[in-house]
Amino acid sequence: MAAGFKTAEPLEYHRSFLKENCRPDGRELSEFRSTTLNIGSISTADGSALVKLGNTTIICGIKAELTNPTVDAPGKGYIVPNVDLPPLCSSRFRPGPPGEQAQAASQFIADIIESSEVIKKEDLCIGRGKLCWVLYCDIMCLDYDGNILDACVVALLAALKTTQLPEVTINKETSAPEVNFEKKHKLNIHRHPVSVSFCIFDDSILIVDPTAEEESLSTARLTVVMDEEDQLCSLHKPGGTPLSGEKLQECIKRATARKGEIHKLIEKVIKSMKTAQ
Amino acid sequence: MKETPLSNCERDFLLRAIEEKKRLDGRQTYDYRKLKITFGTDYGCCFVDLGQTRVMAQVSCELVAPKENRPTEGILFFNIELSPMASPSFEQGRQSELSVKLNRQLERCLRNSKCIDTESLCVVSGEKVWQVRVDVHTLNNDGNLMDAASVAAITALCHFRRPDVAIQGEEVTVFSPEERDPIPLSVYHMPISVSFAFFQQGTFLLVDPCEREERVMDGLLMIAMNKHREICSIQSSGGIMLLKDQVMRCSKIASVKVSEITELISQALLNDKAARKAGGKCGFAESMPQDRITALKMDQTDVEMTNVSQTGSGVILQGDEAPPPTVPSPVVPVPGVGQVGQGLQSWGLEEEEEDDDDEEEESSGDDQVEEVTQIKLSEKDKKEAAVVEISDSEEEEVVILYPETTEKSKNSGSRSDQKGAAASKKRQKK
Amino acid sequence: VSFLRRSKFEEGGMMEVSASNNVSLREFGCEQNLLSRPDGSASFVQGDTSVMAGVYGPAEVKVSKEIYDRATLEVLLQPKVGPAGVREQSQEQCVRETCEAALLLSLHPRSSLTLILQVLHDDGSLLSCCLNAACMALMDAGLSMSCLFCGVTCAIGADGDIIADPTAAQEKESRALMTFAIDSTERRVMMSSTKGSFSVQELQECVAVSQKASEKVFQFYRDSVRRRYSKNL
Amino acid sequence: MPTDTKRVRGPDVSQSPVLLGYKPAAVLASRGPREDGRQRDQVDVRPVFVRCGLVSQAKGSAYIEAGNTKLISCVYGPRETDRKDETDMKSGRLTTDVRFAPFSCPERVPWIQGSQDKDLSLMLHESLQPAVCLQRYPRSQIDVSVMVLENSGSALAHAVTCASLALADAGIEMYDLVLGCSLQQVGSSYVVDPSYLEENGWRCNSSESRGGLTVAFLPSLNQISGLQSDGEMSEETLTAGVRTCIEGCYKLYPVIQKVLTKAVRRAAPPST
Amino acid sequence: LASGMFSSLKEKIGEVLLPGDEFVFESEDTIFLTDNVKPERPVCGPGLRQSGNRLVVSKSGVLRHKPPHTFWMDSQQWRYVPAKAETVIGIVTSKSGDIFKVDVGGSEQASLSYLAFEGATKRNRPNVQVGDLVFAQFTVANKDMEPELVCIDGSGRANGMGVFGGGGLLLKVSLGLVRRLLAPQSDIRSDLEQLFPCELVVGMNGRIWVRASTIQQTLIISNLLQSCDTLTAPQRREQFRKLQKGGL
Repeated sequence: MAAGFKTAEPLEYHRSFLKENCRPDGRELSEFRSTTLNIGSISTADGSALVKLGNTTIICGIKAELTNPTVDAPGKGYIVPNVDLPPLCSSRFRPGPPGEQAQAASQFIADIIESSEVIKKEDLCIGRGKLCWVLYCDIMCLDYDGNILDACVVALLAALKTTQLPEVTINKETSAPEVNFEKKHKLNIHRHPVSVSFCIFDDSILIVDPTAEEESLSTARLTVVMDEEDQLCSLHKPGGTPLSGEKLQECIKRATARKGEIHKLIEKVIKSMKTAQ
Repeated sequence: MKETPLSNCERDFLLRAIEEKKRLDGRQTYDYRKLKITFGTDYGCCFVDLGQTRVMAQVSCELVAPKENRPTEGILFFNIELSPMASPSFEQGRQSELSVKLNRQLERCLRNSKCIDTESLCVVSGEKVWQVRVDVHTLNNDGNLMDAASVAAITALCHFRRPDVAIQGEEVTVFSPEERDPIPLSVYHMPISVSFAFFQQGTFLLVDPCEREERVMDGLLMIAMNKHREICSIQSSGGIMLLKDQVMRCSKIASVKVSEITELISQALLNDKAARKAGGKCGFAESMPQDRITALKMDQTDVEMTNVSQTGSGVILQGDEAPPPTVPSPVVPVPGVGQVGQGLQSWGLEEEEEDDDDEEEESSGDDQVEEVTQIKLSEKDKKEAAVVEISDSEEEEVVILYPETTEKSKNSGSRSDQKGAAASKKRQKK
Repeated sequence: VSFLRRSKFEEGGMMEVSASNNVSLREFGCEQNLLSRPDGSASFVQGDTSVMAGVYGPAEVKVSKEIYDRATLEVLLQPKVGPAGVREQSQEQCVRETCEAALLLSLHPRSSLTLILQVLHDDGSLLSCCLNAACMALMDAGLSMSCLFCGVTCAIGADGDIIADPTAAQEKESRALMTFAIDSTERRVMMSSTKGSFSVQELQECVAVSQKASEKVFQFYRDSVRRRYSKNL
Repeated sequence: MPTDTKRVRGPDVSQSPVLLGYKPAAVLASRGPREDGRQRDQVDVRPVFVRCGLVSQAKGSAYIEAGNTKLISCVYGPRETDRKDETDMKSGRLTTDVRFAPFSCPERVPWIQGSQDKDLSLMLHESLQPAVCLQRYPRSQIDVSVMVLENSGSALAHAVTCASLALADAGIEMYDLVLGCSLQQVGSSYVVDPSYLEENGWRCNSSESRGGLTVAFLPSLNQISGLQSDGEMSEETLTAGVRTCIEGCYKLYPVIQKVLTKAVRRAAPPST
Repeated sequence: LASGMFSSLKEKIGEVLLPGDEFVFESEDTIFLTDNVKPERPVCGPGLRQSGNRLVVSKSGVLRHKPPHTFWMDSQQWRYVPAKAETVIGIVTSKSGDIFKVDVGGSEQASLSYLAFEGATKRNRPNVQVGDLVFAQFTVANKDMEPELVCIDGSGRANGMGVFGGGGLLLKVSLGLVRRLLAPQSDIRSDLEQLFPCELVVGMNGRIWVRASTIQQTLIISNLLQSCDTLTAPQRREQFRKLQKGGL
């Protein structure tokens, strides 16, 4: 009976829970699903992290390669983030080039990297106008159950924090690059942005960390990205039903709390790796 | 989206009108529609209105490596974008037959006719040349897109200025317009396309067909020519057979039209130059027709700003009443893995994937088995700090294959010891 | 030059607003119904920034895109140079979801609406100009809407000043950039897209500035439509 | 100028530092023990870790890890077929898709992949199809996708095993499981379940003949559903190699069975 | 009575309104003690919709009123949305079985049974070819169903409907212009009548069919009609006058 109700009238089903201030999976409106982080899973990547947010699973691998800087920005390297939603992660995605959602997610991640300056592109320059690093940040969803943006940001940040690059010097005589794999150094992470996403139900009810079903039934989505100094790096609301300034403030407040959780998680996991070594 | 079908009534009427040398908009057989050329704010941005047909061309450039077989020549690239805005039947991102045809014709008309000095676009031979890109956007299709596009493209090329560059050793410096005046392209001549529509197997001929005329025509002849009456390209389509006389007549008409249009373009370029020199505005707001009732302009306005910051902080204060909630501490079951929040979902992948770094550290061949067990822990196992073997458990979450041919596993006695060691090591780590 | 000059927070936490406490919007222009092919069209000009919009529909929908209880809206944003990329796709999503919230799509189930935006010139505040052109074109097409919307871009300068409707040069110099879509009935935020980092206080101030500025834009909408219907009165 | 407009663009060309770097001379000996300590010329497969039903959205899914090779496979369907024009509607359609994550190999794999993964997809399709009772799913299609998260050799063999497990986990009717095993022949000796290095044979003595072989095997029917070999191999070594691979598959079989029984037990309602 | 709303509505008649503009029932207006006194609710025409105790404008245009209580928005629009009982000009796009598919400019093709012509029987089918124009009336037109057309009225008579004969020209104008042409006292129509005799068939879907004695005259009328969309009344008269003097 309940199962029939759920599939026949999904919206009413969700409303019946929201009326009682809870959600079908037992969470409160402002409660995140359990978040799990695992770093360094992929040995072929220069840095990697796997994040699980409830069922949603995101893996991020960083690959660093060498290239020439552009004429416009001779002192800067590149950061190239791409989010992929392969048909493997949900039946809603079909094979072929990235769809709108994947592209929008890629742009969102690119904007966050740019806005927060997680990594300064100047740090990636090896020889001005001659040689620089390009960091390919490839993010892939393995299980799509909503709120991939939050999971992507955690995965990206954790992967970047574990990334180690070999030392590269430019040979003065041959002006060819030389790589020394013995000497590796970590990336300089300037800021730690954390993303928190919300859905709006029936034009007014705000819920945090929506599942795939909640996302599809909601009337608007909103993502707040905040760094450790309480600066906002993004307030991304791609349309949908309108929100007042007061409601936005509620979201920002929830983000402030969440950001602490994630910072602690990343710190602790990285520390555990160090002690394990 | 589908185009509205053409009714038999329209078809019959059009053909009968053509026989009587009448056209829908009152034009004569050899009349061109009203041609209007305007420029955008940028250099190299040109709008062409041909009756109701509207196109926009924008020229841009960037420094690229030259083609291998032409190391001292710049590159010209043309693209006509058939935007769905222009017609409901144009689809986004689909290379339609029409789009291929128009792009080919534009290339033949402007690139193959060598109207632009590409050698002057070379910066460092074999290394850096300017690639000049012409994007033509169709905005409204009321027939004869080709002629409108060719006029827009050549006018935009004439209007365009590229940044000045300086070469010092290997360094190439690109100057902004503020530092050094940008440089116009050197245009040798101006090819312009003129289209002729044929009806009744070539019996009747119309210049500059509109959209409805295009839909009933039997064939099309496009002649690209410059004002020196040099034919740059000639192309017929639709499978009609034309007599030599017909083609000659068309080329004569084309030469008249081309000289008129060239004159118009030159005048438009001169006017724009004068306007820019006078420091006048040449933006879009300026080109908006003020007399139409569908258009309205509003001057710069001030926004009343009192209370804005108060409102801002008011909102923040309102939201700030409750104390911030405490941050829960994450659980770290094994190195490299952490979790916050209640475990609502059963766990899957990540335990198995974790700790490749550790593996690398430890993988020295000898403790292969230990390493394997470590990866295979599932959450439940971790909590209980128990390592499960294939043989003896009901609730095991994990299955491990021990390679039986390895020396270690052959020695079945030592195997359990090793397992035990792995397990205890696990515990220590926790 | 349009900018807001406002004083910084005084120590007491009181806000003192200095002499020229205004934010100005560049000159606006709009022309509706300027293309013969689309069912609705408009061009919108803010300073030198200009966007042209065309709307088709409600028209036949492809089976693969059909939605049983409402119309399918597609938004295409055509940049001036080169093909549309990931950035345009993400902006298309923003414009589409804003339009979807304003349009009464359930009135035309199993049909398609197509909105095409062509950038004519970008001199800053492009996304807000796209939104304004979109709204005018939807109105011109006579589509039913629950409310109107408008776009306002705010830049925060290096010194913390808020600049409304910034030019490209002002955008380049700014520390943060925010674009909001504001609805016409309650002046709430329908869409938000930001760049750079900023404080919560700055965010809320920009929201407030945008809300104020939206009144000017909506008044302009009203004046344009009134002028347009002047012959029918 | 064809460019990928649907992804964030990087520089036109970039180079992996691996290609430039000073590397310890890792000459793979063609004799003696293998780099990871396994035995040469024996059916010495890497220990595997296998699990079913990890992906919440999929009908069936499986994860396999052999050494550092990590793959995940999901099965969606049976669902209505995309292609309505298919002439034979009596039987279902099986689609396969094998992809390498960009970070899965020592050198970055570009998003738009070449013929390699198309080949693998085809090979996977051929290996799986005989085992699936497609006639039970008329007018519908079953989609199998495999993602290689880390490629440390023998990706295709493990992809076959992983995909067949995911199919079984999805409850798709099958005649048998399909197991994969591969082998690399170097001169007169061979290695089973080769690693990435062994497969790609960096700095190997080029004079020796080399060849690779992958076998997809239906263990309870004792039939081979897929066979792929490349490089140079004599007829005898090939026959012997196939036999060795089958042996390798049998080593895998009890593990796979065990995992599957457990997944089924977990999914089944508690017996009252 | 809902006089509060009516007075505010009536105040705005003839004014330009925008989507989102609203009129609110005052609360006391809606409380009634007896059933006898039915509240006078306004009837919403196109472009207006009722939601709760509010009347919201959903299309931009001019507010119009027809006594006693009907209000609607008069808006300019190109795209046609079928409405029941409206007569339109359709283009036959295909014949399949016993129905014709007809393009009427809406989001879906309308169907027209070959029996829905005057005097048509199973034996005696009307002569309709693909590409022909039909003047027909909607019997079914709503958002959830395929629209259906007929070429006969309730009593089985053609009543002016059916397939168009030869000649004439089809043109497309805005729906607003069509309504102005069909209004009981249409100034455009009377202006046209003074020019020269012509046949005019006006479909509510913005399609007009014109036939005058010569091709030249047909073209003049068609161009005049198309220009009416963008001309004010004085401009239009000027245009007509010019033509009368010069052209003929």
